[in-house]
Amino acid sequence: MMSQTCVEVKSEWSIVAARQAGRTIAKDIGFGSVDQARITTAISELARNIYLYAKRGQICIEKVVLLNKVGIKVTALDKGPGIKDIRKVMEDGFTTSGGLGAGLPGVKRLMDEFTIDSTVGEGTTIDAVKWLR
Amino acid sequence: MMSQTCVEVKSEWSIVAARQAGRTIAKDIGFGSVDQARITTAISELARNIYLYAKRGQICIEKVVLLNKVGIKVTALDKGPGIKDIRKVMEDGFTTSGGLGAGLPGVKRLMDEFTIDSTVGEGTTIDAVKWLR
Amino acid sequence: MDKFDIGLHETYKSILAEYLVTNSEHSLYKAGKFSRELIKNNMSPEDMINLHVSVVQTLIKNLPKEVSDTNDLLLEVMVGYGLAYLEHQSLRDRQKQINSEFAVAAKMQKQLLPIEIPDPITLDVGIKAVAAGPVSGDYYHLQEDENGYLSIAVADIIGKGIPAALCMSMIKYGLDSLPEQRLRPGALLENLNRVIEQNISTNMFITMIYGSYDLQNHIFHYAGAGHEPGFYYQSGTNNFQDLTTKGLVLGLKRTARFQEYELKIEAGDFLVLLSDGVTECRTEDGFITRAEVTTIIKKYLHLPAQKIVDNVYDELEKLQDFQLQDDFTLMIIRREV
Amino acid sequence: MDKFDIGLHETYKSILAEYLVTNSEHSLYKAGKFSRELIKNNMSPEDMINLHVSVVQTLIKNLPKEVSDTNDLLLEVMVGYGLAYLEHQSLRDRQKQINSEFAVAAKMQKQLLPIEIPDPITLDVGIKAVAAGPVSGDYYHLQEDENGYLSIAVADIIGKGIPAALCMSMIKYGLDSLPEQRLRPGALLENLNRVIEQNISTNMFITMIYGSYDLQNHIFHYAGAGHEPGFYYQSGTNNFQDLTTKGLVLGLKRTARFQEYELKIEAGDFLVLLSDGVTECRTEDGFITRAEVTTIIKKYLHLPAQKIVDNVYDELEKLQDFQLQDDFTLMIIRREV
Ligand SMILES: [Mn+2]
Ligand SMILES: [Mn+2]
Ligand SMILES: [Mn+2]
Ligand SMILES: [Mn+2]
Repeated sequence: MMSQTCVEVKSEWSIVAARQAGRTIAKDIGFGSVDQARITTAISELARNIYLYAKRGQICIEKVVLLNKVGIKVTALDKGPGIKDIRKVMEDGFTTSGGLGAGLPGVKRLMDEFTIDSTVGEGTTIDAVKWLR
Repeated sequence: MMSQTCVEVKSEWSIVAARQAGRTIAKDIGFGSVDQARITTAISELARNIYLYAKRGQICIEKVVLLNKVGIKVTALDKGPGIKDIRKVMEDGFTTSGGLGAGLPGVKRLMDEFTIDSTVGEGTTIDAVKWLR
Repeated sequence: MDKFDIGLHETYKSILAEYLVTNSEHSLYKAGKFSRELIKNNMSPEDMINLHVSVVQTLIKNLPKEVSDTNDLLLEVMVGYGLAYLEHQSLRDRQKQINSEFAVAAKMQKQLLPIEIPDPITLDVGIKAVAAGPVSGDYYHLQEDENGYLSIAVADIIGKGIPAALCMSMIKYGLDSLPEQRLRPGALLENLNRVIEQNISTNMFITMIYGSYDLQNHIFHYAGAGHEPGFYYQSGTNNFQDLTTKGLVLGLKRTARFQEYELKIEAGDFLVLLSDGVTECRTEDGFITRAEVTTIIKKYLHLPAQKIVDNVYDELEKLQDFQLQDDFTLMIIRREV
Repeated sequence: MDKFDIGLHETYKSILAEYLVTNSEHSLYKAGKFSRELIKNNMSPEDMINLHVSVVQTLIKNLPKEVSDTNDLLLEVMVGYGLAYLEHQSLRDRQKQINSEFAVAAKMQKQLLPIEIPDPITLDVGIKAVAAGPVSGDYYHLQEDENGYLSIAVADIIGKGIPAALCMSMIKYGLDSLPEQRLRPGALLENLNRVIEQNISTNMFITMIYGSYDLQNHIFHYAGAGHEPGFYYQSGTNNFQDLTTKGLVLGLKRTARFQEYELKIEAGDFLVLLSDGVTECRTEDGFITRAEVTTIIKKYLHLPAQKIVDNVYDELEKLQDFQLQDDFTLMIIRREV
């Protein structure tokens, strides 16, 4: 029931695979089409970040149940260069204003919960959850 | 050819009449559907301003030709209370942030040219032009 | 189908149904009002698209499957706009926060300026100071002392905004901490220059005119630091004369020297001190010239000093289409008798 | 039909045509990338809707007239979103402008702080100061004089942002203009309080701890004005003791008095001075307590003072999810021998 689906990210093609996995699970959980599109966009950004900055990593997607709510959790893992100044990366408009796309602040906005753990030289782990309303 | 169509603004109904007149002339001049919608929205805002703040006034619409370009000119006239601090009214977001709608900064954005002349106690005249591209 | 407010769904459905029958401007007007309502409720554009799609599905029977497919793709595109829209809302909140900070800062700046304009019996003083942005980078000073001197200054920090505001408080504390040098305005600027040179970064400069008006003998002692020259108006000839000064801007060179001048003011004559925001205001047809400023002043010669500066401001504000390009400071000191 | 970039039209048409055939995630991915492209090119949402409508018309033969009608109405609604989008762009420009002003202001603030940390032979000094926002409302001071005293201060302006930054320069100029009162920190705070009370508005207050460390005898003379108490760490007992002080916040009452204290520092012991941004940092589970701060410090006792404060900051930053709620200033002064 609570099994995780993981997709190796190592090419642009695998971004699509991660999106597909996310959309399928989101639909199963019962998210509507707008939220499906939002979750997929968030996954796209996370996978793209891995592909661009860490070269390879993993996107894992699972259904989460907490008390009386149910949601989807997306985890992005990589052993890339890590993020030096997390405060700066998470600043509003830091990424979008450069036209680079939604970036991490965008993912945070698209989802309900967002945590990031990063060590320079060791890699980055990002967890993002969206609850079904 | 260069005749002006004027609509008395004195009720909510006359806002619709002003919009209709603007849309017809905009279409005649050759504006596409998006620009028609933008011009109509600008007229709507101007007429609404008159209706709300000056109670009555006039919206005039005409085709303008200048050298090798053609456009539409919207004039909003009233003998209302006038605007005390024009700098403040034209500030970005001064009106939209209150949720009151596009207001005058919105009209300025929707059109290409915008001039305002207002005397406290005497009334306000606004000219807005959009050129056909 | 996503859930959204049933009221919105019903409203949009009735507008759309009406429009399908009437194709009228009246329905489009309702659509415009509806749009305003949505934005007021912070409804994001992709939710709006979804609302539209769902209403279209209930209104049009046998909608071709292809049309629904195109809507799915449109939704995907609109999520990007939704993000921009969310960013817009948080920028707006941030902007509101900064605006309220600026409001407090502007109040603090006001406290650096004279609380009331001195009104010596023999003089008529008018001052108009308006910031181009939320905080000012112009500073002025007007203070009558117990020895019968009125000290007068206008300063302009090169640059605007927050850094200029930070600088401005330094000028005030700098002036406060310096001993009075009524008859030696050049020496005063030398000392102030040293304070500034020590405390601010190499790329912040200040222009200033500083003078001391001898209320007994009507002699104006002054010196300038790269500042926009003032004017001296002689009622006898009905002419303006430039108050040119020699001296570098403050903060540039620690050992700068400032030439001192003195000027006898006759009854009916007046001094005009200003910042370059008055003379360099940009209009559609280029820049205003100094001659244009004096021409405007001449139109109002018969009025009290405060009325003159107010009127000059009003005219120049309008010429600039109500968008000041630089902080504006204009001061008139007229000898009445 | 409105004109728009033919390239965009063709790109969108090919994505949509592909999607109609494949219904694939791959096409939706392309749509997402296309959306990013549009936003990069500042294409407004109503133009995007128009593009969609026009492509749908070329792709689907015999599109029902009703569907086109609904699109007209959608366009009307989207113009409202277009306005929000344009406002977003100008807010973003304004924000960029303000950010660059803040960057200059932050640099100016740095110049108010000690250029280098004093390093007396018998002491090991560490300082970590981080602003929560673009400019800081915390101030610190560290200065060794020729008489063998190290003067030390940490101040916190109540409030943040631009007004606090303006205040901060006043503390600096205030301290600069006061005569040194090495053994009378209370008197120094009294004088500073008067300067502040005169110059700032009634609703700006400053908390401060000021002390003078006698490098010869290792005695710390200090006084506080409503400031977060520091700590004294005794290596003998491995315990922290609060440096509580009596005294009102600065700027509240012109005649405020400040109690003076002295403390003998033994070899291996150290002083911790801080602002409430260190102890009042908010985490998911409530506020950090003072005991938690000393617990973290204890983990790093074996390290040099600078390493301790750096590590404490890193831990607390993480606990707060990288979002500082208040300016952070933490200083450790350890007697080595
Ligand atoms: Mn300036
Ligand atoms: Mn200027
Ligand atoms: Mn503070
Ligand atoms: Mn604080």
